[in-house]
Amino acid sequence: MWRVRYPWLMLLLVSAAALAIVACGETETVIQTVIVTEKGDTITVVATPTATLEDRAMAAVNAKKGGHLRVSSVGSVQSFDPLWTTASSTANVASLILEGLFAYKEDNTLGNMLAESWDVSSDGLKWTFKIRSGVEFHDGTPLTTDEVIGTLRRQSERAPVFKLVWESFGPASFDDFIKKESDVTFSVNLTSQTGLVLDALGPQNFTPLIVTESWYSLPATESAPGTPIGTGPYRFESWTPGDRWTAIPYENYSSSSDATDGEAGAHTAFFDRVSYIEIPDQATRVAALQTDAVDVVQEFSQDLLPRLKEDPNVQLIANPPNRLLGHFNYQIPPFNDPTWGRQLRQAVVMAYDNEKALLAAAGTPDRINLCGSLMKCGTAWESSAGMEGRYYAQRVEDARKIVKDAGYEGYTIRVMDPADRQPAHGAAQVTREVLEDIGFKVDLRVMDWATMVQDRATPDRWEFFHTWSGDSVRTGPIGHMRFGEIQFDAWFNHYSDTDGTQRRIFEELASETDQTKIKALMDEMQAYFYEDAIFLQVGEFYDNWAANKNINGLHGNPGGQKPYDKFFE
Amino acid sequence: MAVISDSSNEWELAPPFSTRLKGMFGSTYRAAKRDLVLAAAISVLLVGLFLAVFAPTLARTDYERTDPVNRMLAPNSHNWFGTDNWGRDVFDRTIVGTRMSFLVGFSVTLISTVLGVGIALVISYFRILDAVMMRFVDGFLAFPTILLALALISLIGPSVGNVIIALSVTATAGKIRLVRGAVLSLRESTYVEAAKAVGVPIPRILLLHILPNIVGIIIVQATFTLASAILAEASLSFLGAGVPEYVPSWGNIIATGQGYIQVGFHISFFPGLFLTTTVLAVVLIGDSVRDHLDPRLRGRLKTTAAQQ
Amino acid sequence: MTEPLLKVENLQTQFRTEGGLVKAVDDVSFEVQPGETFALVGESGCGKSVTALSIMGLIPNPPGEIVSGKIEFNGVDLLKLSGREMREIRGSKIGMIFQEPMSSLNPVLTIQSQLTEALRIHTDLSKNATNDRAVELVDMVGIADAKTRMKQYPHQLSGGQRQRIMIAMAMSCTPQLLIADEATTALDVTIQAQILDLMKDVTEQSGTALLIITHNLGIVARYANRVAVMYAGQLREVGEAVEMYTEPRHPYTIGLLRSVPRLDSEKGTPLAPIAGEIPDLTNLPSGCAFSPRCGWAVDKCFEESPLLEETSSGKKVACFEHQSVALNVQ
Amino acid sequence: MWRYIAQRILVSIPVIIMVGMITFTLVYIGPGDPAAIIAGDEATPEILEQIRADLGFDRPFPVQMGDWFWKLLHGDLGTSYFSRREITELITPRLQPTLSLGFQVVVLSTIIGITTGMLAAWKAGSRLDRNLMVLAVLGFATPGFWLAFLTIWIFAVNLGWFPVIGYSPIQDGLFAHIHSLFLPVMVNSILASAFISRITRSAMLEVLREDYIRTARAKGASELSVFLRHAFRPSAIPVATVIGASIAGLATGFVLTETIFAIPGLGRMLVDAIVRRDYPIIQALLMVVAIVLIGVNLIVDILYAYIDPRIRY
Repeated sequence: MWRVRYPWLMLLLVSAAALAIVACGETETVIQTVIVTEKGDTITVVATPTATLEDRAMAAVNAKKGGHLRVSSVGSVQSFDPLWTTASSTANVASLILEGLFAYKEDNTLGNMLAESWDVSSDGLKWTFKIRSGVEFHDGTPLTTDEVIGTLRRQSERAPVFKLVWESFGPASFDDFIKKESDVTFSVNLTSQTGLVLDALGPQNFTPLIVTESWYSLPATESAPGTPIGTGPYRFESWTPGDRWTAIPYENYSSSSDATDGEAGAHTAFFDRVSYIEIPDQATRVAALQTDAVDVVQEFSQDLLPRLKEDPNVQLIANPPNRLLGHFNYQIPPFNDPTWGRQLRQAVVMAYDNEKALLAAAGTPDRINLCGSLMKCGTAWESSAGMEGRYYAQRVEDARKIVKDAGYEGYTIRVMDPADRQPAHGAAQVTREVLEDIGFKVDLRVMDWATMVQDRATPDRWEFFHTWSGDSVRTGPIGHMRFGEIQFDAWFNHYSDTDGTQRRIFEELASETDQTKIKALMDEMQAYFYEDAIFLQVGEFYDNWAANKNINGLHGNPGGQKPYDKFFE
Repeated sequence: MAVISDSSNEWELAPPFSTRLKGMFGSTYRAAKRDLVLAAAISVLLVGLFLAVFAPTLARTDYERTDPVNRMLAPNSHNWFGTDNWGRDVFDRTIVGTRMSFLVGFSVTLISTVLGVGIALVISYFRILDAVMMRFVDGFLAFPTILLALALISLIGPSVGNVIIALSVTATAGKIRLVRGAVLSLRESTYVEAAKAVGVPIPRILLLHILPNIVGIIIVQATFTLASAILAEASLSFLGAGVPEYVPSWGNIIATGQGYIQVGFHISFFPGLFLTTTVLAVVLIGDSVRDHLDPRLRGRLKTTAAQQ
Repeated sequence: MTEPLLKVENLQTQFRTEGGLVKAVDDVSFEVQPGETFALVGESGCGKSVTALSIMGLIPNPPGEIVSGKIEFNGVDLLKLSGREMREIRGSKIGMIFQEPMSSLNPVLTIQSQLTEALRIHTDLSKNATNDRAVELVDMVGIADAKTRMKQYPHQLSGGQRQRIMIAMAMSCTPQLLIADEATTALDVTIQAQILDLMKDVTEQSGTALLIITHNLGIVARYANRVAVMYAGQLREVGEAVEMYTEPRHPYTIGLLRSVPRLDSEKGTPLAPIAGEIPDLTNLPSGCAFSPRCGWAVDKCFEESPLLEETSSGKKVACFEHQSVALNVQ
Repeated sequence: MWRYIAQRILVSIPVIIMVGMITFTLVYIGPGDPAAIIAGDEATPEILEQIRADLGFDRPFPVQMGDWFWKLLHGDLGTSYFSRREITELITPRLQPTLSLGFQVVVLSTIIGITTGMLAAWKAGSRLDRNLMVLAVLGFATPGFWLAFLTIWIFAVNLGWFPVIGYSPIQDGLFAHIHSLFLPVMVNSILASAFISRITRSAMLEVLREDYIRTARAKGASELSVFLRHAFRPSAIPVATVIGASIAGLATGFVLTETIFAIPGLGRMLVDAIVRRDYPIIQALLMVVAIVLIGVNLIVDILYAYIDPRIRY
């Protein structure tokens, strides 16, 4: 793990960690991070909700309760413990059953969930939080600060923002850091000031979602057995491994008195029952929607869009663009080669057929965008720095020469190919061709997504893989960049900033307030990104979800649809 | 008593292997001339063999490379079977896929036959070895072929060679059990006793007297193995446990099309048709070889005719 | 002589095989009188079993077919009966015993169920009555402990016992004619006699005519009233059983007789098997089918087939040379 | 009879042990460090060592195998690498779909197979016989997964008569249950019955050539009685054998059809486990399937005795 030297660098690290979540996102995690940096630059890319807050509130008042919502989930449920894994199939649990202290509001600021209010001491070192009283877990246990503190203790090693705040601004002992004040109040005690306290307790990777003793007493590295018990609007009902799991409204749910706002505030469980159904085959998923076997389908072959558009019973939800990426393994040859590593990575980038890969990933030309900028295309930060001759250059011959000169001709590259996730699967096919064209041998290792997530953590199992990230809502230039995975050995590819350029630019960015200079630094960062060929930027693609037309309240959101507050019309 | 000239041929030594083999092919050939279905089946197999050898040179497109611009085309004058989800020509992939089916099918058949017959012949003369080996055989045969093959491949990794190995394991076990049974019953037969009595060495008895007499069973069984190995290879590829997806194999192509059943029926349909036709041809040939070669059956037909 | 019980006239039964058309029974005629024992003799493959099956209407079609002729039973032509009418006769009016006692009983059915089957089909007896009758029958054929046998299966009985059961089965409805097709061939010599005696006894008791089909002239001599000798699908000689021994008129009959060891022959007299083999029925020699093996054959024999003619003594012979044969044998 | 059954059971025991040894050895020598898989993302060498010691992976092979057998005897199939749950707990909810599918297919394919096989034998050589046998050969040669594909395309995608996917448990109503399984049941039944039909026909024809059939006819038994009373039971032995064998075939068929029709049964569980290299589940399922099939063979053996008194005594 990383070492923290400078306080301001922490902000970068926070964003990096947060981005690690989002970047490995691929909807694996549903958490959106908003970091209000000191500079306060905010560029917010918000998925447009289909209706205003008021509209939705009105609709909710008129909503009919009931019905069985069936969601086709992506991937198989491995564990119900979102404190242990970030898999999207598990994250669904969080959205229904478990609740945290804070959640995001529509404006991407934090709103109260289980926390009711807080005070900061005048020196800014003691933060006292009051939790909502009258909340009970689904097993009848009343919520007290014991559960909150227990959960925070379990997550203290894994939740990155929390860990960062504790390590850099808090005392050495957890018990000195988090103190129980009463059954409904607890305090966070700092040794120096930071504005990140709420973020530390809020949504992040391995969000502290408050659980009962049977779960929080487990080590963080151990998946909790059994079924989840939380404080959310729905409670767990049943699970058929490999098939589905089901939740039903919790009769004693104590809703926040705050107005519903984004994921924060009051929630209502309108559906009588919510099921997450595993359908591994994408054609079957769509057929299931059309034959009314499920109500919501995520991730399906976009070839079926025309068919779905004709279907009067289906609504399509357009997602904000996804960014398709490819990652090199920096721990084993050839891409970690001290002399040739950078050139070999460059070779892959310069030879790559980005258009073909995007098409293979997304289907048709109208759904792709050849965007080589690290900053979101179409924003003020978009840049073409360093792209010349590198992005979508298709310089196969030049690349082949590099591979040959490096002595890696015929070297086998293991490309992980998650066949159940179309974007990565499609890109992997094209990658095989490109890698073979430039002189490598390719071992296309077909697996399912769950296995790939497992394997990428084991450095000796792969040389290359693709992911994509749904662009979620982030603020600030750093938050806007996709540098989570390249930061200081923090992510699965274990990129290391060999000559310190990365670090230098980050340091400068963290202290710079001038927009023009920031832009220049960003360009420099991107130029360096292409120079070092840190990862393969393939481009942007769009996809859709499809749902039963009579579900009210769905809107484009790569983080996942929360089944509360939505209802059948 | 009156003389019953019902000569028992048990005392006759078996005719030479080559004569029997010639007889078999001869009678199959004659049968094919009479039997349109058999002739058609043999032609299908020959066309398949031709494609297996030459299809990669006949293919007009680069069937392993994606071409996303031309994705999901319906069958047309250029792409006779249409294109798949990554724009690869389904016709080319299908004819090249023949290679995988035939390679695996014939390899498994050959390996399991040679190994199975060899092991069975050897163990039938070593009681302890036999006891040990047969427990293994029983053990392997307790698993359904494809399940065991799937498990094996998940352990040793998917590749053509591993598919062949995985499928050969159970096929060989089956062969050993079959051939051993036949050898043991033949060993008791009078002509083998006679050969033993005159001091013919055991390997010679096995090769000259026993082997030629089980050749019929072996050949019939081999056609069955061929058919099931082709099916098994397709099933494994379909489940993703065969060759990588970009290498054409009928099972692979069908699996690809499965994901596009609403809009790409053509992708799975044609390779499935090829697969079914091939297996059908092999089964028909096997049936007809059995009818023409199985001495037991032939004997029975004769005796019933004679009785009547 | 009274009206014959069974009158076979010009029966022709053929089989279509891959090798060609087989005339298994070719223009055969004979009569069986009520209560008499009639033997049909010949080597295997001569068509005697086919004759029996033709009478029973059990020729498998295809490949077999009765091409022409008449089989009159009690004056009714069996060949003109429907399947149902024929079934009513089988097992009730005509019983049949087969060669292989080992395989002629159904291995998976109890003795009782097999024994009572004919009774159930052909009579209106109650279940108990048929069961009692079955016990009686088993007693009659001389198997001890009849009651326990009822629940047993064929494999628990010896070959002789099984053949007794077969007789009991065939006799269960007291048929007018019992056909015994090589009924003792597969049995031990000692048991053969017992079974034959039994058949003779039970048929005599009920006045049933017995048609014995055998290749064994010894049986014929002892049990039959009249004999017909068959060769290659045709009758060669028909006559009283005793005459057949004392005055054989066909070279084939003589050959058969000479190849049988006889207790009354002098010691040291060699057996004289018939030279040659049974001809291929699909490819019969022209002329008399026996001519290639016949010591008496003259040129005519190789060109024309002789017909069955009545001789002066009242027996029938199919041989151009029967008179010279007769002289020679005397 | 009991002696015979006891003897058959005794004979199966070494086979089960053999099966266990094969299964265990396969996974033991297979690649992948189970400790590394269990440790997951944050494995340090110390943690790995700890896990190995905790789970006993550092003990010698025979000890580990003995331990595995011992646990197996106590109904402990181990723990999934993937979900970290007891495999017995994972298997239980998967049983109903597979067993129901299996039951329906066995019943249906037996009825179809025996009926058509007997019809073909009854009318041997006729046009009906030839047509039935052509169908049977076709059924034998058609890959199940392709047939499944065709039936989905026709009956689910185009006609919409049956659901494309989904499994409706029996608790939700018997009709919905049967309706949801209709296509997979049909596909598997057609394939299995082709095999049964072929064998029934040839076994019947074989038996019809037997002498005792002639005896039955000589007694005046009607053709129907000859067929049903005299010929069927003796020919039931090869038919029982082939039904037993087709159940082994179903194990394979279910792996494919459960995957295609998204039925949450044991077959799909196996495919998922294989994709995820979840060796304990593969191991457990192989073992379960082999034991079930050995059990099926045992039942077939006992059926033999019921069918044929010669075996009984």
